[in-house]
Amino acid sequence: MNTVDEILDYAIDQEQQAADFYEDLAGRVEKGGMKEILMEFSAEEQRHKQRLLAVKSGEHELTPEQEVLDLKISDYLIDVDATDDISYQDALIVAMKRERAAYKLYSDMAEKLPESHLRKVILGLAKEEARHKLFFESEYDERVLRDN
Amino acid sequence: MIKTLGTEDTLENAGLTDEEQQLFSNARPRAYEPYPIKAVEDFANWARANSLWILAFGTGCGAIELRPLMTARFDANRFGVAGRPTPRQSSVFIIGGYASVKTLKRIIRSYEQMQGPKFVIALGICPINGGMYFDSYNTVNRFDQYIPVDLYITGCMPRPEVLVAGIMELQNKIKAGRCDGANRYVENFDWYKANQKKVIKNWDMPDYNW
Amino acid sequence: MTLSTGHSAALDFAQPEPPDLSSGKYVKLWQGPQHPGITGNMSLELVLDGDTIVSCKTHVGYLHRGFEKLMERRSFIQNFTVVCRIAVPEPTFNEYLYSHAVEEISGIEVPERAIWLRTMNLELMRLASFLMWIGGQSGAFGQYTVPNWTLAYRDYVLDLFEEMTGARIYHMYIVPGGVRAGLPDGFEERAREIMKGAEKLLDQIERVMFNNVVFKARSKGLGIITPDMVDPYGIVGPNARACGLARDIRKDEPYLAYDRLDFETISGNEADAYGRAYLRLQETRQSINLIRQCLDHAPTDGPFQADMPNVLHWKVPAGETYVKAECTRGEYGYYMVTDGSEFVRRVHVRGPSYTHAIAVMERLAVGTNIADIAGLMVSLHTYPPEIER
Amino acid sequence: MNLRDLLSPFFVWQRAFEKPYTSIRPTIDRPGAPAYRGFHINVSEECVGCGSCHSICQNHAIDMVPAAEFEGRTGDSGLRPRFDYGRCCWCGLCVDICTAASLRMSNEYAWISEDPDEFHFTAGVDDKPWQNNEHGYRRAEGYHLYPPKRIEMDMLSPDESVQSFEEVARGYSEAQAKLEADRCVECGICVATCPAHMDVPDYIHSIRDGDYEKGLQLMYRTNPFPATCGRICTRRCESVCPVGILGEPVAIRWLKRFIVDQVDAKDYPRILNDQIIESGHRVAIIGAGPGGLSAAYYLRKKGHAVTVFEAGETAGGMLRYGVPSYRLPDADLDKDIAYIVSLGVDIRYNTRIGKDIDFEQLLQDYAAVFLSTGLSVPSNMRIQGEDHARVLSGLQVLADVASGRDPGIGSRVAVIGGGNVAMDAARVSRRLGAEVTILYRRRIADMPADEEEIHESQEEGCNIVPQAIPVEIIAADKPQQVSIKWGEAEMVQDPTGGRPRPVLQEDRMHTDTYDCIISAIGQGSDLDFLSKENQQQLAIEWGKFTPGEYQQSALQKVFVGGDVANRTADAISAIEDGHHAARGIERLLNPDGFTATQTDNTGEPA
Repeated sequence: MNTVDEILDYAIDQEQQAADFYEDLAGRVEKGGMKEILMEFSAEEQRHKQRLLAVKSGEHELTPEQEVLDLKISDYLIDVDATDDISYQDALIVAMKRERAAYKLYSDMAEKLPESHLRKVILGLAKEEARHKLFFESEYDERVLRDN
Repeated sequence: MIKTLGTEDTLENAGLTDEEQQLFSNARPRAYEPYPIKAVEDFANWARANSLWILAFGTGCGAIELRPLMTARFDANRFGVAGRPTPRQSSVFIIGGYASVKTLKRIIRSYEQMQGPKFVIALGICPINGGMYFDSYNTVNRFDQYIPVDLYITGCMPRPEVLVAGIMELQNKIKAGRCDGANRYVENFDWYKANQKKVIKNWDMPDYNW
Repeated sequence: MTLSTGHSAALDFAQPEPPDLSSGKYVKLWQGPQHPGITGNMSLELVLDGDTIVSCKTHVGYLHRGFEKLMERRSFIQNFTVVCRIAVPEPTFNEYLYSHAVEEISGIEVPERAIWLRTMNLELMRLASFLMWIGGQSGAFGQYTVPNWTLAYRDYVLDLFEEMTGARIYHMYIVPGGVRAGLPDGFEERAREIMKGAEKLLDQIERVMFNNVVFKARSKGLGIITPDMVDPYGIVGPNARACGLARDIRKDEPYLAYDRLDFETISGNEADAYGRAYLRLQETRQSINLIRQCLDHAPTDGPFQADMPNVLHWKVPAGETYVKAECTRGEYGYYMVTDGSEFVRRVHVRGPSYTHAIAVMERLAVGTNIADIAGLMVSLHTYPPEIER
Repeated sequence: MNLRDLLSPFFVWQRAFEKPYTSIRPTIDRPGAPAYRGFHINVSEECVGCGSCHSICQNHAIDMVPAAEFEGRTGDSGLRPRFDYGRCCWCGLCVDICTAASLRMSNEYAWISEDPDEFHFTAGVDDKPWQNNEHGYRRAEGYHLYPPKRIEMDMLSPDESVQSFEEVARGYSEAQAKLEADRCVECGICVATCPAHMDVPDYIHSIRDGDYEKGLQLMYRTNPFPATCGRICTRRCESVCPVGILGEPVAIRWLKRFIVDQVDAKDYPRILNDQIIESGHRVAIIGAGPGGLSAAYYLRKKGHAVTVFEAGETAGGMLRYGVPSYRLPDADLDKDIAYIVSLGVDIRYNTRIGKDIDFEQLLQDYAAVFLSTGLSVPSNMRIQGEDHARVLSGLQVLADVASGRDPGIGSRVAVIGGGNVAMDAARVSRRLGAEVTILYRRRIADMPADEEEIHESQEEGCNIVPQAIPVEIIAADKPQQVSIKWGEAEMVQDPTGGRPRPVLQEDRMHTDTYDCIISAIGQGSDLDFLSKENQQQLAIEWGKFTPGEYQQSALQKVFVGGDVANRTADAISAIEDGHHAARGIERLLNPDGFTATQTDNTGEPA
């Protein structure tokens, strides 16, 4: 993974995998209403993928400079398993944790690289993932942590 | 010598006794026709606009603000406005607010006796839509049902300043030849009479007192 | 001062035989309602022998709006806006008396500040009303200079009202429970300045009008009210005081802050139109003095309204009361009956113009000259809208 | 005649040298005084369309007309005053009564027209030159046409209240209630805002009249839980009450309570006079909470045979288990429930659907099913160590106390959460003698609990620590204790929108030890009794049903309501859901006789 295109391809692949993961899970869950939510997650990941594809074709630019708010909600939650009878709360936790892992991956990767265009792209991807994490964390903050 | 008219043009004067019928004309009012030459008519309108003589008839509370208007502070005389004691000499009738049914009868008599061209200004809220006394048993609500009003000035009471503004507005209207209230009265004479007779129960006067 | 209680003597006034109109000796003349010499919208049915009046009959009803009935279907708060329309040149006396009657029945205590503001308001009204009256009296005798002065000066007083209450004519300032606002900034200075000018104007008027040979000639001896007429005819106010009776509700049964103001009842000894006019001129001066005292004493802070219930469904307890006050024309009274509902059961408004313009006028007019009728009528100080309500 | 008299008139010449009175340009030079009562100004954004101006206008000069741009705002009738200057007398009473102080007057006074129909305008909506005038009549400071302050309710002092489970609010006396009822301006915005659309102005009117029986009848038209709601309603009505804009809102809830307190339970049948004509239909209701019982009441009034299935031992649901008795004494809850039961509602206690009887069975046996099972499963924090034995659930603590069991909380307690359950758990703990700390992740102002609950819990000595995010539960040295690690939070504005969000500050962590930690961060639904197919069929989103018209679900016979089907999760919404579902079931069972404005047996709108 040395070129910009390679790293973008990797990221796009990751988004696709995530989308597939939610779709697969949606096929298995039985709780009422859960399927729709997972399909929504999957669609969200597809949107992320489209965004990256646009970056690759040059229609869209990554913004590594922009600060993204980190709510740090996912940092302190325990890991949960994506089982067939997953609850709403847990589904969000899974999604948050996944985005957090991706964010960690890219930012760790960028840290090891010297200043270069590639580093910028990876940093941009990290910010992108941070934004996705914020999306799910905000959702968690709004829906699950209402009374808390 | 009172001219006798064809029956289709005459008024009944049904409120009068046979004796009195002889004393009043039964001719219908006639509409004002402007001079055939426009410049002459414009000049006449200009002259009319600048000598508005007001019929001093304190019909309602509005009379209270006419006194400041006519005296030193607001001095309406400088606009060519003068108060006249009799309808025969006046060209502007100011309805000073509410009219009880009893006053309405006198208003109609006074208005019809005024020489044309004549104009009506209604002061305050009562002539517009009943105002304070909209639910009173003894006042009339919408004045335009009984007398053609050329200009309404709202307020309770309208201040003398806005009376001045109203007079200026009336002058503009006259100069533009748009003050046709009296003609409206002639054209819809039967409608006005019917409305008047609906509220005035003891109609003991000629149908048209000119 | 001895008061005559000779009811019978006064009532013995012999009504002349109804003149025989068909004899051709008399002329019947209607003065008003559309007549420049009539104070407002009313009419006098006169029978003339030459130009001397043989009989006079007053016709009213041109301004009747049915206030007492209208009030019965408006809530207690709504009524205070209606009553001021009863007497157009002096609305605040109605506001005060109505509010006072409601307060009396419902037991509301008006704060001190409101009492002083009300007193000042009423005295300003008296000043404005007298200024207009002086103009009217002078105009009725054919002198058109004085009305130009007084009506313009009255407008300055109306400017004060406008500042204080928000309106020129219908102030609607005295509300059940108190008044609607305190005094605006700088009001006191402006008011004192206008009072000073008013005093100067009254001096000039005294010279131009009261020393005027024409005015003297026409008003002296016109419409003499004798003390024994006062009680039978219910003559009140300046009309009664001018013939020597010292009757003034402000002094006899003080209301508002009048017991704390320094003034004396003025009474005259000339009971004709001139004497009455001169008495009113002095009362105008007294009024200026009272306004100054109010300006001195009125508190500048503190509440101006008592604690009120929600006026939207204000039920005043059952009761009845008669309250009165001295307006420019004399005793003005409100008789109110409530039945515990949201509406007043009955209100009767007692205005002094009623007797003055009808019974007194009909008697005094006999024997006078037709040219003096307008002057006589003004000298009795009558307001047709108040007669009819 | 003397010479002086003859000459004195000529004195007028002296005036020739004085300044003339005449105003040169009166229309321009003389604006109205600063406080002049001229044409009206209405600040439409501040106006709530309460119509008090309309009520007080003696000339009927003010009409309330719909203003499209303001329709649908909360606490706003969507109406704006329209003035008729053929009626207005400029008395300014409308300005004086205006509850929002949005109505003012300009010092503009000139309006001249030829057309008498032209003198109408909607202030603040129609464009008029004076609408930004700085001068004009405003209501003076300290001048009121209705009392702005509410009549204080007698409360137990915090010292007393913390001693016992006695009801804190003591109720109004008759004189107090009448004074408070007097403050209502009868605008009806509360009716529109109340989820159950209770006829608030009318029952307040009945207090003024002293006719409490009529008040009770009015309340039962839309709410069969008046004694309960009179105590614990979330009173959205009061939050929109226009009287509260400049003063304090009318104490609608206390007035409702006052009416119920005046009427003896044994008089209910006579007063309400519910005549039941049996219809022959059978309806099942799952859950005997406020939603279920409300539906039961209105269905029973329609003559349907109603069976309520309740998993617990008593009826009342969250009202009994979730609301402590110092807020809602059992006697008052029982007053409401007893009347509903007295109409012949059959309640089967200790019957859990899915275990004791099958849902499918209900669908077969009954003509319709109303499902309001509520939110009974406490949410987890999902943080490390949460399964520690000394971490208790708030709901469990409340239920234990309600049933007279000892929850075993110890003497130092931390409560996590900011909702009503958290506040109740904290206050109950105080009453059990514990020292209480409440940890909440946002600011106190953000707490979803009722303001008065927050206030009272503070008064009773609960220590609220705002902006505290729990991150881990750690076993303490002693087995009867537990430690919690929490961090301080900063409120940060979310750039993507929404309210400010708390962000954990990792450098400011604390660890405290308590006897127990009560977690009260919310509850979820338990819908496991439904089969997989049913779950898929019924539209469920985030654990809640999304009902259609008349609370009907995707299954024609199944109606849903209560906390499990609405977003607000309060008693009054559940009651309305039940009432609404009852209408829907009536429509289902009796489609011919149903109209939207149908009347019930008492001849009044259902």
